[in-house]
Amino acid sequence: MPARADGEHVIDKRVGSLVDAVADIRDGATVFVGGFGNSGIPVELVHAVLDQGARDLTLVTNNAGSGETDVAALLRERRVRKIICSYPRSSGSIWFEERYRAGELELELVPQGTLSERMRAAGAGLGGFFTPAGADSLLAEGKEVRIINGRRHVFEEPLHGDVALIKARKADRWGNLVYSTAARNFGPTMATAATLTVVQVREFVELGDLDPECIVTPGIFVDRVVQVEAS
Amino acid sequence: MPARADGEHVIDKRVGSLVDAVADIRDGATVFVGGFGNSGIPVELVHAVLDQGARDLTLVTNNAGSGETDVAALLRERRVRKIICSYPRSSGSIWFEERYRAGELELELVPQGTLSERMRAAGAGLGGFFTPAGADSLLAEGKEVRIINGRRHVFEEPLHGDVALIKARKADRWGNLVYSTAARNFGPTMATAATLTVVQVREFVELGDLDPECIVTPGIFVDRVVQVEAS
Amino acid sequence: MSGPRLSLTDMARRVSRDIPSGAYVNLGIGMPTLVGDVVSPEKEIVYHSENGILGMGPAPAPGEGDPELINAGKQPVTLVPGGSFFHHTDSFMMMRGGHIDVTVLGAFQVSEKGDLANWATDEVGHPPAVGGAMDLAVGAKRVLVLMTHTTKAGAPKILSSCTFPLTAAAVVDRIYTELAVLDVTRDGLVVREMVAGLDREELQARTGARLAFADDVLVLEPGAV
Amino acid sequence: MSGPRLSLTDMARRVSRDIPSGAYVNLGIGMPTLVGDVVSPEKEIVYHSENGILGMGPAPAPGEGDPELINAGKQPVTLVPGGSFFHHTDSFMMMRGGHIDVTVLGAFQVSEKGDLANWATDEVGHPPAVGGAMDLAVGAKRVLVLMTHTTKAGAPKILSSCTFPLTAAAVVDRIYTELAVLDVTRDGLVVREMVAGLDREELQARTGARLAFADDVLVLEPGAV
Repeated sequence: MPARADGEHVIDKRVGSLVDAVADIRDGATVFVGGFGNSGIPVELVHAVLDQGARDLTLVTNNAGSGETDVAALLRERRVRKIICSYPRSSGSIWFEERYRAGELELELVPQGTLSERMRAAGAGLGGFFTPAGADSLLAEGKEVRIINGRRHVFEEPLHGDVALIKARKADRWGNLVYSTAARNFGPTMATAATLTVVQVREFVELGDLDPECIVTPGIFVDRVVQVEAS
Repeated sequence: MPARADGEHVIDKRVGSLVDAVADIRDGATVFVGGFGNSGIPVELVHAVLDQGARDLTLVTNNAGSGETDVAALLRERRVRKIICSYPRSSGSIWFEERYRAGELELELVPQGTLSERMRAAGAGLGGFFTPAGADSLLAEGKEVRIINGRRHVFEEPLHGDVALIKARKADRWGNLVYSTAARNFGPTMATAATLTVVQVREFVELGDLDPECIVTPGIFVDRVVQVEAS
Repeated sequence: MSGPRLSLTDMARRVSRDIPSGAYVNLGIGMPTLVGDVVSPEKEIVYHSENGILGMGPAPAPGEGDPELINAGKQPVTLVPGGSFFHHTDSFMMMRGGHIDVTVLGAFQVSEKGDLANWATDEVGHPPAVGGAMDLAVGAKRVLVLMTHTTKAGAPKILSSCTFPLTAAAVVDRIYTELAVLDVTRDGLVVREMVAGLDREELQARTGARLAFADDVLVLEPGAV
Repeated sequence: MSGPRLSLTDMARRVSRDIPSGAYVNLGIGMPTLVGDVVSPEKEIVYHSENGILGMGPAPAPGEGDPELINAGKQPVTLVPGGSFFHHTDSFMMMRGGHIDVTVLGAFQVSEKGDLANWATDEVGHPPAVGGAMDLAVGAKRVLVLMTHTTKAGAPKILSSCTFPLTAAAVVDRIYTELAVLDVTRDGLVVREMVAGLDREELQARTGARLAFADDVLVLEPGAV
């Protein structure tokens, strides 16, 4: 399956700019943003979305930003209608708190493991699952609860995204990815569950340079990759 | 968190023999056996179970053995009461066919993805999931069927094992594992879903020699590792 | 059966023309594997194997290769640059989750509604086996069936309703046989292409469902597909 | 509050004695992280962090380390030899799936039935946050709670029923406070150990659930735990 000598018709998911990377994100889109705390956040991609202008977004992300960058900037600029999140409150999450208290932002709070598992279910083509996490809590209100093996479980639905914005360490032109330490976090799961998966990487490598035993996200889950060297 | 100088009280999941590796497997146990076709089968571990003598077993394995070795040998020796399997019939599956036709072997046929996903659900502490695979088929008979997003889904339960027998390429004393090409197949999932996970590996390496970015099965899922050099 | 018909190679070649460059493709065991041999080398296709491979390459030279690097049909294969290995659960995420662009499957029967029967017949006593057929059928973006138009005994395999147990309902997009290429549409089966020298009545006679014909039915010339 | 009490270090040290060598351990954010600092160096403990780390080591030297290698409390950490990285979904498989041997959690309230309330209070207007608390509470093999016996205002935190929203029901195995070590049993709370100089009536008075006392209540000497 060689590439053509003229370089056409081969798989090449690399794009040349952040503008190209976030092109066509529509108003009202559900956007996954990778990262946990300040680890693994695709800061430059989120800022590119800010510049691109999409609004009325539903963000799915573990934290709700802090300070003035990335997710916090989208909140500040009123681009976000709803946030699906496990831990929105943190030191410095001022824009989240501002918008939340003003009633301008809908919050769907999801236990962290359930958040990740719901995205996985979408990526895996499953119709939902029962989990014991949260089944005894307020977060199960309005949801189907079932006793399985003597324990309460709550039914959780798959969570699909229009766009996933994630950060990895290296990619090849097929979009195969490896990550960096704990910055991996939500990236591999988000990549599987969005219609358009966009990745910022520190480094491009040649096809075949990544060890096939160590590729964490196979390129089948990736649509666009952009290089951001300093990230 | 250093190991003690005298070498005691440190985590060491390596065992010195196949006999030790399969010690305490009880009659009536549910035993996962890794492998797909002839790739990734823990042949020596299965033969050790044959020698160990456990009977009335429920085997969970993709294929039902072929020829006279491993799973086929357990069937020949009438150690197996039931097999949970996706593709039992293959060229050379004579002992499966013999026992099945004689009515001596119960067969639970499960779509291959569902087989893997049911084990994953057990390892992940989930109470079950809805899948579209098989929902239109005979294999959904007697199971809960639900229309989700306009599509039929069937409810599938977690599948837990008492013992998992799997094969990997390398391990360290913590039980961290890497695999070899397509021999990985069911190993990583089975390791998560059994009470006792036993692994045969080609090679032991020092703690720290495996790249933390490339470890496929973290040692938390592994109980015993035995070296079988020629495998 | 006598009369005009395509060879297996022609049939595989015809299927291969419908696989776009850049596609992630899973070829079922049996006849569908032939498609991989005839795909244009100008296309870059990423082949998936259910046992945990993306970027599957051709068989190794005799005596070479890794005996554990096999495809779904348990035959030795290789890995191309850019390929990767992953575990079974992740592999079936790809299949069930809509990540495979095209799958080519064999079949015992296909209905006019696109129902697929390719895992079990009505033979009794034969122990059943299902493998990954159901996951693939429900999950691939496009399901192409490559099969003979009738059984060896001449019974139609394309039917108004399948008589064999279903693999999945309403999943088949297109059917390729030695006689024709047929699309499954909301209005039933539409013949898009027919082998040269076959007339419509003859095709209908060999088919167990009512056929419609496209306005511009193309002719498939044996040996020149 | 006056009277005999253990220091935070004593409390952490007491918890650490209940963590066996070889255990896979997840320490909650806040007070529980102190436990990692006082575990006997003779024990080999594998620390898990929800964000995808097994074999988490201590903080790096100032100015060193990887800024993206952080723990659940978002503080920089290191990886020990034998450690590994994995994604969030796999990390929560470990937590929910019963693979973590011991977790040490902080709490707002614990009931005599072992109900845990550690994610939300009854404060209104305060935006909620849950994180991984629920997955960890339902999934760890042993759930140890490390907390002050009462609120700063002196209100009991160990109650017959929690008044704050539950994290999970009937999950707590043992409670460690500055005053006592209590087991949650089928028959309610049993005091196993008490700080030296405290009498049973005083402990009961500071507790919102009926206490039973073990036959051999051990004495915890401040500074010598």
